[in-house]
Amino acid sequence: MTTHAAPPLAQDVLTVTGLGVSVGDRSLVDNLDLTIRPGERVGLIGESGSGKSLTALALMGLLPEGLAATGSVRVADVHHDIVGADENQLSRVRGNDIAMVFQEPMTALNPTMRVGAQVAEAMLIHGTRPTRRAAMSAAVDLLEQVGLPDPPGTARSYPHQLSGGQRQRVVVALALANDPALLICDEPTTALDVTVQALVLDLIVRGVIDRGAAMLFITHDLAVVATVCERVLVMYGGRIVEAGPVQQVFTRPRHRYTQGLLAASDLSVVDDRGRLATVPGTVPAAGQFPAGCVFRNRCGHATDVCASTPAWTGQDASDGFACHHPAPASEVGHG
Amino acid sequence: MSAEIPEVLPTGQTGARRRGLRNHSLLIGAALVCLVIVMGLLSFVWTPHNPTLVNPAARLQLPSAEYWFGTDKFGRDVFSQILVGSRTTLFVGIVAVGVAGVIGVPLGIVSAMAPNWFGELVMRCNDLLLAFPALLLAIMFTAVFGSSTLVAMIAIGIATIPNFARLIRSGTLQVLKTEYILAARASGRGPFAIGLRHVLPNVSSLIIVQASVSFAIAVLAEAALSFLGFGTPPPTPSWGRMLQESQEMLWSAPRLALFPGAAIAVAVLGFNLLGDGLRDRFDPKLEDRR
Amino acid sequence: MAEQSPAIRVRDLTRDYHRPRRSLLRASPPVHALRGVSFDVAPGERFGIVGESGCGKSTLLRLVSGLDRATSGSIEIEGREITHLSTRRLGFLRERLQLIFQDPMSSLDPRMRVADIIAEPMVGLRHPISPGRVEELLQAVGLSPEAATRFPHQFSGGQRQRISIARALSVKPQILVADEPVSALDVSVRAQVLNLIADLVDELALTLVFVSHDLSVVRHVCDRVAVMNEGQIVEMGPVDEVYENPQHPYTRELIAAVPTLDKALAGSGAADLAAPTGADQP
Amino acid sequence: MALRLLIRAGILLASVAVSSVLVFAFMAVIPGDPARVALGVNASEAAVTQLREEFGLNRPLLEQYLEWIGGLVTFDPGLSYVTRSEIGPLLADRVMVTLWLVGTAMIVALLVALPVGAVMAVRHRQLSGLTLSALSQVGVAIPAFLAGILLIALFAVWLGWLPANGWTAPVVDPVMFVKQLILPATSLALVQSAVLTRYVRSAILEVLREDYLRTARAKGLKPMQALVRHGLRNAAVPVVTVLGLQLSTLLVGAVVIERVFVIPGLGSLLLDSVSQRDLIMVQDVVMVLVVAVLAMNFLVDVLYLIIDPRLRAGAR
Amino acid sequence: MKSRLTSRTLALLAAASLVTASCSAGAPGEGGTGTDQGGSTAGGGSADTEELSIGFGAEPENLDLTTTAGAALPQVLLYNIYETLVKVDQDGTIVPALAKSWTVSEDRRTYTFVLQEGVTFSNGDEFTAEDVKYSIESVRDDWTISLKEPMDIVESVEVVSPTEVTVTLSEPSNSWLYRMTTRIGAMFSPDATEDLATEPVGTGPYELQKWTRGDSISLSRNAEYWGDEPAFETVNFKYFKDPTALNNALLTGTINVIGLLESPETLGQFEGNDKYQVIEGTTNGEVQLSFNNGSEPMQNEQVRQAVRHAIDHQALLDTCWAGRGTLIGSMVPPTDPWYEDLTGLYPYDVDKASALLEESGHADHTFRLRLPTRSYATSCGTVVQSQLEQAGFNVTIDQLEFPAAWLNTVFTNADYDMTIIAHTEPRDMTKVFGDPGYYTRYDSEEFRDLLQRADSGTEQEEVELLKEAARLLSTDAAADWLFVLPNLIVAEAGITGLPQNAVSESFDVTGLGRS
Repeated sequence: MTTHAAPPLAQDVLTVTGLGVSVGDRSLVDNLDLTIRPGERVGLIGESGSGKSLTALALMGLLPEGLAATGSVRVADVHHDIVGADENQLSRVRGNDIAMVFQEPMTALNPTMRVGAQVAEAMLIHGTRPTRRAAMSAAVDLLEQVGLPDPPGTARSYPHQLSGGQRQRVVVALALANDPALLICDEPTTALDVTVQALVLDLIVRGVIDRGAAMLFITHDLAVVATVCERVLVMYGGRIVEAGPVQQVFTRPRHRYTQGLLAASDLSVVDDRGRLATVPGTVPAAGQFPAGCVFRNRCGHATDVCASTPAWTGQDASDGFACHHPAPASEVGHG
Repeated sequence: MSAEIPEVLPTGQTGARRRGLRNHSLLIGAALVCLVIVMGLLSFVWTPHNPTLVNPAARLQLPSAEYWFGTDKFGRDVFSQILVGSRTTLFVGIVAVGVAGVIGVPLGIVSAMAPNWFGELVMRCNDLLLAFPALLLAIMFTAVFGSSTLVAMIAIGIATIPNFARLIRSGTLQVLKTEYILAARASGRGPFAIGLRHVLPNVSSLIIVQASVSFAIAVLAEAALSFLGFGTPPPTPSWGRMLQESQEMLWSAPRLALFPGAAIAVAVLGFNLLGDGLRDRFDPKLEDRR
Repeated sequence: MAEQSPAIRVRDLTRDYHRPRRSLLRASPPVHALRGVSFDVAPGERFGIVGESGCGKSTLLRLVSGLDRATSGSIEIEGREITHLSTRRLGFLRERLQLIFQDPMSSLDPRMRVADIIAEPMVGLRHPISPGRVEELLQAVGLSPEAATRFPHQFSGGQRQRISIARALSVKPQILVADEPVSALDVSVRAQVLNLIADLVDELALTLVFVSHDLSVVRHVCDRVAVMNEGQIVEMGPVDEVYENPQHPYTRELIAAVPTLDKALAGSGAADLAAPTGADQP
Repeated sequence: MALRLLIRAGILLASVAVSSVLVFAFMAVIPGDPARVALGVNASEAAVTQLREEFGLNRPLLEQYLEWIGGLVTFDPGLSYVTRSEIGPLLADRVMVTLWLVGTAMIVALLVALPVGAVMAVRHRQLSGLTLSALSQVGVAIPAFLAGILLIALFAVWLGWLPANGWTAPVVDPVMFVKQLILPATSLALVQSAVLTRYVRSAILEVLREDYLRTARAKGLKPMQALVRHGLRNAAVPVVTVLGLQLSTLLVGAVVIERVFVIPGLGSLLLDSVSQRDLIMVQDVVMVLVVAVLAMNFLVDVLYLIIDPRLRAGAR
Repeated sequence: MKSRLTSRTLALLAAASLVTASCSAGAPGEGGTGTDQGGSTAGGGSADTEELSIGFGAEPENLDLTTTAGAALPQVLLYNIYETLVKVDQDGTIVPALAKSWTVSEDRRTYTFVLQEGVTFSNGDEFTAEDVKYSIESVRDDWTISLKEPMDIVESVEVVSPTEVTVTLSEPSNSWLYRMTTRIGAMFSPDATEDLATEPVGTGPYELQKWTRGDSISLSRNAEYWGDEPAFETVNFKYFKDPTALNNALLTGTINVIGLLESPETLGQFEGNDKYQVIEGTTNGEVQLSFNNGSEPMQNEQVRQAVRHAIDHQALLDTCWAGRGTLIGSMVPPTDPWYEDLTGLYPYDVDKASALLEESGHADHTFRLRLPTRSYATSCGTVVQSQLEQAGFNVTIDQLEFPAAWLNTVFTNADYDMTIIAHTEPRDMTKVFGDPGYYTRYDSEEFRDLLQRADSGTEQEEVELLKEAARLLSTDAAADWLFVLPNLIVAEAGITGLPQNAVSESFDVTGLGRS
């Protein structure tokens, strides 16, 4: 599966085919397909334990020890598969072709190194700036671009001297330093206050658009995805259960999970007793999802047939769903 | 909430399996420690020979069916001495760890729960005590109170207090930051009940780990003291003194150093491994990561 | 209702913290976590407090629940002044007011069985514990009685929050204070817990103080809301009024910054959320 | 940062002062009359009285204490009760000897522990890492003096490569100095490095789990590069703490090792002085050891400030 | 109070360190002939007679003979740096040294010494009769150690001429001239008494070169020495607290000679090895199981006898000193003229011991065996305890740190029942049991009378009376004498002039050479 995957189409920034992540014999991410075209902003949405962060790490070749990836991950202008590549190959891709913004700004930066040096380092590693001096001045420019006050001063600061929002800006600057073709954001604003979140989201989106880069945006927040992305993939239990344009998925969800999620997250709609719509049960721990349809133990529509894995319905991986009992196409899941 | 939903999550098997892998040290450590304890208990009811009986006719025998580990220059049975010596070792560890724990643990908890200035003061005293290394303190104590295992071990225990106090204090501070402490206070629990019901159980893993490691250190310290002539006085069998006595025979009867040396190493290794294994087992940081 | 003394009455409350010195010459200026906060919560009311991290809402909550000391000002609970009471004399407060915490992982003592956790306020306040009480409480929050003998780590986040709620209700308080009770929960579980809180508040006719950074949650749960910023209440009023027609610039900024599906589907992008905001505060 | 340093220095001074009182008080309760012991038991009563007079042993304790501490502070500790010679130069000699021994052992231990600990951490699931880990556990379990005895038996007596014991000052005969230093320093370092290795391992394991290391790799650093550039400095904090704590272990180890290898260092001076009841010498040696440990703690604190910028702000 | 309990106490210190003197004064051929070459085996030696290193157990605390007791001090200083008027040879005969000759008056109270000529101190001063007068008088007047007591009977010292001096005693004494061979007979220069503790000045063949405290004392040849030049240019006395370290030092060539081997079990390492020679002789060091005769239960003679019967001396010697050494039955080593084998007085008899103990009524007593922290004491104590317990004694061992704690508890305060200590001072019976205030608390009018008569009687009488005294001591079971320490010297093959028996306090290096 990994070796004879088709070479990526010229216009695709990222082509993921049959990606799986497993620990031992337990599968955490299963048979994931995903294509991102240049300049496209794609959201990957899922609750805790759905495998979305693992997917991001697998795309970067950064899976923790003990976890293994299968399938194929091809990146434009990289002549090897990310899956199975060695560290030398991967280190040339990371930070250069693909960059990543992590969730926790408080811990993502080295506490003992000045932030300017950390940003400059990203450029020096890949030789995109000729000298340390050039890299440092480029770093200051980048800090300015992400809207940090007094960029030269900030460059000399240590992470602990910055607020959470400021640190996340540094992380964004760091990720954008080498104008990557693809930016992966893993819950970049979850730890931030709403007002700060708004700024950072704006910053990321602008940065991506300015560079003509594509983006994979991972979050559990439906509204955030809807705000920054054009296309969305819904992940549950390690699988993509539904994919499509944001408008379509969020207004006419087909998968019962997507439907439930949308309903439960809408706090403006209550029944006659003033109660919110709920998805029953709890999200199982990673790797503890039922076989067959991963959602069937919480699904009101589940039948015996759901014990078998539902096939993908739709024209391609970027538009469709996998459900034995999909909501009717006309049913409006929202509003 | 609907009944068909399993309320209890099976504990993450990942964690369990990984712990299993890592916990070779726990298993081996526990086995070695048990060995030492069993030897000590056994020696109360049975030893092949009287361990302190001097028998010139049987001096320096090689290991045989009668003398499993041979005899020393006094004709005493080495195996019996090793058996009884484990009692000394356990006694040493229990006294030292007991002194350190009984004083250090409450001190750590109180210093964390008390007003800041008090905690700081306790910690400064702690640092001060830390400046008196265990062996130094033991030598000074034996100089004052005469040499006996008990005195030396109390000294070592006192020198170990800071280790406990410091660790337990930081553990307690961690616990105090949690919301269940707030919840307990909101439930009307007083500081004493919080210390006893919430803090103590939650730092118990730290205590056990520290106790295990300190035990090993105490055993080593007793050996060093005996070597210098400040430790367990004869005729009580002690591995440290056996080692010291065997030194002049190292050339002619190296086995006399081998057995007590190995016994010390086994005991220290056992307690260290046990401590390490327990730490891995208890450390939530190791469990939650995937 | 007018004659009744308010469930909670806070007047001109301030709380300063001292930071460690950074300089030999000057003492570090105190941090004003609360500066002159006043409000009333009527019996049976659902009162929301909204604000971003560091706005003082947690401090306020701790003061109101008698877990911290005010620098100045007064707090009355059901007409009784608690500001200067010693910890030992706060028993009545504990009887009347109980808490639900934010972090379902850290709010339950991992070394205690669920039954003991739930019974703890009864033990702490020396209530007689009738045999079926714990099971009754478990049932009330939608957990099966078998849960009593288990340990917290055997439950998921949502279930832990249920345990937390059961604990708070065990001494039959009149006032329930919830500190971000759903912010750490998965979206699909959040609605369950919110429904549970709403049901219990109705059923038991509780006064609810609900603290959150999530405006939509507060809007759903509460009747009245106070918006806090930098240790002060900048705006207070019925939820719909505040949300539909915010008066204070900060409130406006806050509401504008919240992404919602509706706005997004209507074509609002990240730039629109950020538009009214200046630089983020350090 | 300056404030923090000042506070720490203040604490250091206060600790030294308090410990000097403790040491003095402790010595005051040790049985055995120093004058009598100094003269040998069969000395006449008159001679003992005279010596007590001479040493000022019959003056009030406070006065004795002040004179003692005054002597120490001015680096003029006076005469020993027993040897009747100047303590100052002797102490200086002995400190140098122990410093060489402990310093060499510490450096060797570090040189071994840092790479080995790192390998153990990086390969903590592989056979090589586990083997090293097991070896280090065994190393920790062997008393330093036993290691010394075995090393002597092997390298000195059996193979005859190195002298079994003794000490030569480096200025007198550098070659002999090195030869004689090897075995004792190795015995100390063996056990030390085993202990340190374990701490290095866990510090690096800890760091390997940190988010910023992942960030570094996401930037394009190879795992080893990331560890070296971003991990080591952060791993240094716990390792430095342990180094500070281990110094006292090392000093104590030196006491025993000096005995095994017949090295005239502080440790043997301490043991001799204790058994001779050369109280003023014991007091001085103990103070030197205690001050060394306290100073090391202070240094560790300063090192923290250098290593970890977060601490410089003065926040705790 | 105990200013009287002076004298041999020193012996104790000696014992303690277990460093007895060894080499003799008049080693036969006498110094001179620093014979040449001879391949030095181990790495220690460069050019053969340039340097010699001798290993010992205990180091002197300082170098002041006048105020410091201990065996380590005369070991290095006496005969090597300081000389005496007369010396004692291997047979125990007194022979000339700084005194060419001497005469004793009819009433045995006046000694006239004729001094060697052309003798100088190492500071350049000439050695004259004035120095003799000064030295003897200063012992009497200024010395603080208890060993000076025998000098108390000196009535006057008169300078007859620069090379002739007479000493008058207040009463005849057989032991005085003998004592003049010990450290109290050392000759000092009155001009060089400033820094006795660190800079000794004597007339001897060597002078102090360097003292590395805690390690070694180096002596270098005195170029101006009046007598025959010793063979070795430099002699190092190196000190090793630990017997095993001492052995290792010889094995690895750090030293050339072990002055006194304290771990007889290790002799096997050297015996039968061509590289080494082992000399086994005897010393003055009696390893004694001392009883506290002054208080119950050891005041009870039956208890003391029980102890003596309970101990199997041969077995004890075999186990704790590898069978090396000599069994004695009283406080006299075989090298003294009044030695007599008294080992038969209390034969090993457990039943009798038990019976005696039972009779004494002290069977339930717990006996405190308080041992100094010396290896021989610990070792013998282990055996003694085991043997006593088999005879029905309850014995607990306390280890008291040596010297300080043991001296304080046992020696000064006599707070003990039994202890084990080696008395290494020559002819020390007189002191150890002749003074009721001494730690043994032995108080016998009859014994003291015998000693008194022996000292003032003729030589023949002295021998007879001291034999009688020794027998009385043993019969009274004033103590139990475990054995006499052997003089065990191990040296590289080819080292010559090593003494067979240790009869003086000095380890005289002047006679040593290399073949």
